[in-house]
Amino acid sequence: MTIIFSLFLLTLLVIIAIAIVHTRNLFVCIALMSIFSLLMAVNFFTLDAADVALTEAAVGAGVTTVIFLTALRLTARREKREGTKASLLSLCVLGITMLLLIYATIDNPTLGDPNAPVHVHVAPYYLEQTYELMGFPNVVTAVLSSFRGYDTLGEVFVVFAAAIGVLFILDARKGTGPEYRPEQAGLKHHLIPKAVGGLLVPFVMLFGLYVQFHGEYGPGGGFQAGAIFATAVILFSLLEGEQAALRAVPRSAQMALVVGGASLYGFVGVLCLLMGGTFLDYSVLMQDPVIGRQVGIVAIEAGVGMAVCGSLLSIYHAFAARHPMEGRDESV
Amino acid sequence: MNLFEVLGHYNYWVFSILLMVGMYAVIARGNLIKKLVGLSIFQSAVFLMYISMDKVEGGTAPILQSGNPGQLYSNPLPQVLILTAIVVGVATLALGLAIVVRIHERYGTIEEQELLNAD
Amino acid sequence: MSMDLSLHLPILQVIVPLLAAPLVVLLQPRNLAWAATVAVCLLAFAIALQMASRVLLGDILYYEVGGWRAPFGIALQVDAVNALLLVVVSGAASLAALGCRESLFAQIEPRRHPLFFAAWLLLLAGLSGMLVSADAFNIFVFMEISSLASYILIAGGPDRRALLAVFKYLVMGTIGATFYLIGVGLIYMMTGTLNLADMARLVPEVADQRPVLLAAGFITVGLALKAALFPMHVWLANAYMHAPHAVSVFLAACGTKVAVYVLLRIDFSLFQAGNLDHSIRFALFLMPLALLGILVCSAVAMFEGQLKRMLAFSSVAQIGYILLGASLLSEAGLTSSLLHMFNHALAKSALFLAAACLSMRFMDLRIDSLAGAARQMPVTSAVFVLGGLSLIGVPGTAGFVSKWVLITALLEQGEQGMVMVAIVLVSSLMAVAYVWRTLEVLYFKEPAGELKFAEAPPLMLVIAGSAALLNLVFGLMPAVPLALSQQAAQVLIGGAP
Amino acid sequence: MILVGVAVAILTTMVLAVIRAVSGPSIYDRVLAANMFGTKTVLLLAVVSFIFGRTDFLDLALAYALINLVGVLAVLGFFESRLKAERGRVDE
Repeated sequence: MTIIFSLFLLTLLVIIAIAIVHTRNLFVCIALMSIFSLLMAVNFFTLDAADVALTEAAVGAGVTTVIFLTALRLTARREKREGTKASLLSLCVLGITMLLLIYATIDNPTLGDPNAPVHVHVAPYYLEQTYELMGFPNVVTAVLSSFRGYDTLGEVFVVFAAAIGVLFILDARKGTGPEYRPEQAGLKHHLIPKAVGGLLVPFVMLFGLYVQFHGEYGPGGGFQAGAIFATAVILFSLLEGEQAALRAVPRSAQMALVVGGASLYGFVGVLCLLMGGTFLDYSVLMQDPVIGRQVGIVAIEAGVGMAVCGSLLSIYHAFAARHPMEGRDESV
Repeated sequence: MNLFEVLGHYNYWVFSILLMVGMYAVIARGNLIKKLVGLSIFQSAVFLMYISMDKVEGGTAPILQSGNPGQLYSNPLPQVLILTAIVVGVATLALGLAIVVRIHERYGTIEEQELLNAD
Repeated sequence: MSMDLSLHLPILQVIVPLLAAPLVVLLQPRNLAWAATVAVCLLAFAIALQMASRVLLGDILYYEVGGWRAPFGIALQVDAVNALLLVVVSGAASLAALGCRESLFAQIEPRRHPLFFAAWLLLLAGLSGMLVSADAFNIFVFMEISSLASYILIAGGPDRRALLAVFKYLVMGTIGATFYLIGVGLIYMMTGTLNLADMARLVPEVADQRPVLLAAGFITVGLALKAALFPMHVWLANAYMHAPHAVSVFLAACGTKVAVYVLLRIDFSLFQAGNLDHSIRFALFLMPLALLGILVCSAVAMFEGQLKRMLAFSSVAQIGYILLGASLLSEAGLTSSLLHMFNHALAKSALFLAAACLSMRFMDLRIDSLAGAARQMPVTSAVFVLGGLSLIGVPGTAGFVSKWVLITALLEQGEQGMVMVAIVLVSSLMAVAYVWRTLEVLYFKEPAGELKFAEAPPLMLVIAGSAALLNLVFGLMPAVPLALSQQAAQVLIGGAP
Repeated sequence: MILVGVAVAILTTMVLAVIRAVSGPSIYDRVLAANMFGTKTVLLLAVVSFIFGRTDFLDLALAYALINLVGVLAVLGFFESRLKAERGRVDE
């Protein structure tokens, strides 16, 4: 069953990918990218990766598409005709590489084989121990935030790096940009976006809260919740305009979220260290190690949510609030 | 090798194809945004490879069901890794786009050939 | 509630700069962000020295993050192989931040300082994280932190070409990191674990299967891209050239070496342990590229008109020396390789610091335009002389020691080794040529007009001077780094990760 | 069984949407196709979670529906700002 679904969806995926590379219109390319992301997410879902599917949808199809579009507004819409000289040669080389790769995967374990090495070593420990050690059923959340919590700390700092990088490169940290501009007025003067969209903003936020706090029991967690929260604010900004969104969540608040979220995660880790455990060993936080872990996980998930939400928002606004003529080189 | 085994490797074939399609866009296309799009297809291919590993036939998503003691679950570990990798991908993409926007502002173009001629 | 911080040194090495980064973002006033950064870098340096001293006594520092046993959680490990590099990385971060203060203030607008220095700390944390980690996927995460941070830092360069350079670096860096990720995924697929020691235990059972071979290929190529091994070095020259001078100092000293370290660690402990075929493939892949890189990039450096680009090409050639030593697969070869990482960092940071000093007085750093600078800037020029001598490998400098060890290792290889010795000697002559070309302009060429300016600011001179003197110190007393490198080579050859 | 039938029907419409999205010809067609594809994804997800017997994953479908709307609005906003920018240029 899974295999038939996959067969079908994966073939569509390849078709879309080729179409993406083929099209010259960058706008179409972005639209197709969002289809690509959705397809990828459905694939993840059929392969039992519910958490990843949620992330891919929220981040890949949602936020990435929006950021791409805002960046596209600041650059060119069409790709020029000529490719680089090497295109035919590289096509051949890559084609051969692809065949070699396919040949090399023959030894891979078959999809779904329960005796594959990945299913007999390490992973069973997580599946068997999670409930006992953490007291909640979502093993992905357990691995993410505790067994491999150090990776997740790194991930939060990757997002942090992206946020400060975009702000640094676009030099967009201060103020709300130049004076009010009509093209940033938003879509609120159109009836349908106003009626539907306006209603939705609080519900998206509510859903974000649900994903944040239900992450131990169902798919979700800080990362997805942060992305959904950011989506809600982006929705607001699309409807009401950049200025209104920046008044609601000013840049300083975004920065506070980023810094606060990353620091909260680090603080929990250091606290564990000070209380006699190793870094990020939440079990020392409380008398009962299981409750200690739960407290630690809720705290760091909150940190992840804050940092991700703040970062995505500051990245979005750095692009969206920028005027197409801002920062032009005089010589051009 | 029976049909089932061949189909069981289809995911990895698609991984190889997507990897190379993305790579092609990065190498052969002159538009910088197109290169970033290619890069993100390239990374998605890897996500697919990891997630394909996690599936157990007859298993379900690794969120334990209390009423179902004999239930098989798919492997949570690749999923955790890919959650991280997706974030890394978005972060790189955002940074890349910021650089492209600055390049457009300072050169007036984002076509590789024109950029090389500009300096 | 008693706690012993010395037990936590490996994690502190990473989290001190990592967690300081968001706090630095908040520091607005002019000097504060810089001062905090320097303080954190120096603290990291002290931690690295402390760990190196313990490793020298034979300790291996092991740490389990989150309290989870090794294959289930993420473990950190500091032994001889990475202890020396940790010193290099944190030392380079401190030297560059401290020694390029004025240059940084001239090149980066004050309002952008907090973000810039946060990225600086992230780069330090990312590189340290890659070094201490004993988990294949965790290395990827920290690799990405360090990559993103270095893109940000390079994009701070004032010239618009910095943007093009950093875009190229971003694309190639991402491909490199993704290749590494694919390789890790394939090994995970065949072994079910991500812990390096656990992988080393399980890989030999499946070593002849195609996914593992493929993994070795992906990891080697991906990390070679990151390490700027010839011919995958095209991103490096312009990135170093257009980066702010302080960033050039930092990256030139340690940026690519950490990737080389990961390559050596994974290759020797996972694939080569007990697998002769793989060792031969590894040598066959790296040796020709290393030799070609040494020759071609030294030649390019000879004809390069820009000072920083010249130094960048010389760096690619030096990566060649490092990998040539490793491709010999012998203890002596590996010793030379690890020692050269240390010594080259000393030489290159002195040279780039001298370049930063020169940039305080010269608008651009074309070599021709530096005519007669030595009269006005005697200390800076002297630093350049010392750094250059060490780069060439003149006896008495640090560069000599590692080249000597390398040549000894090559001679062990018999006739084939003689050819390689010849190549090393030729390229050293080329180094003489390109260093001399700059010295001639600095000392003997008449300036176009009358030069009326003073030396570089005192803090920069002091730091550049001490970096240069370190080349002499470790040239005359190489015992400590040599001992650590030998210990490290034994660890790698022994196959224990 | 009926669920599988529904899934097949949805997959068919997804293919149709993809054909429109890939072949165009106008941008309007493609955007509409992308939007329709998003809607189908939501439905497919809901059906698949019934087939797999994990109805607790229905909230995923909810998330997709919300996100799909944001994508469409972003596209609209993109066109509107383009339009205004072009009109502004004519006025000058």
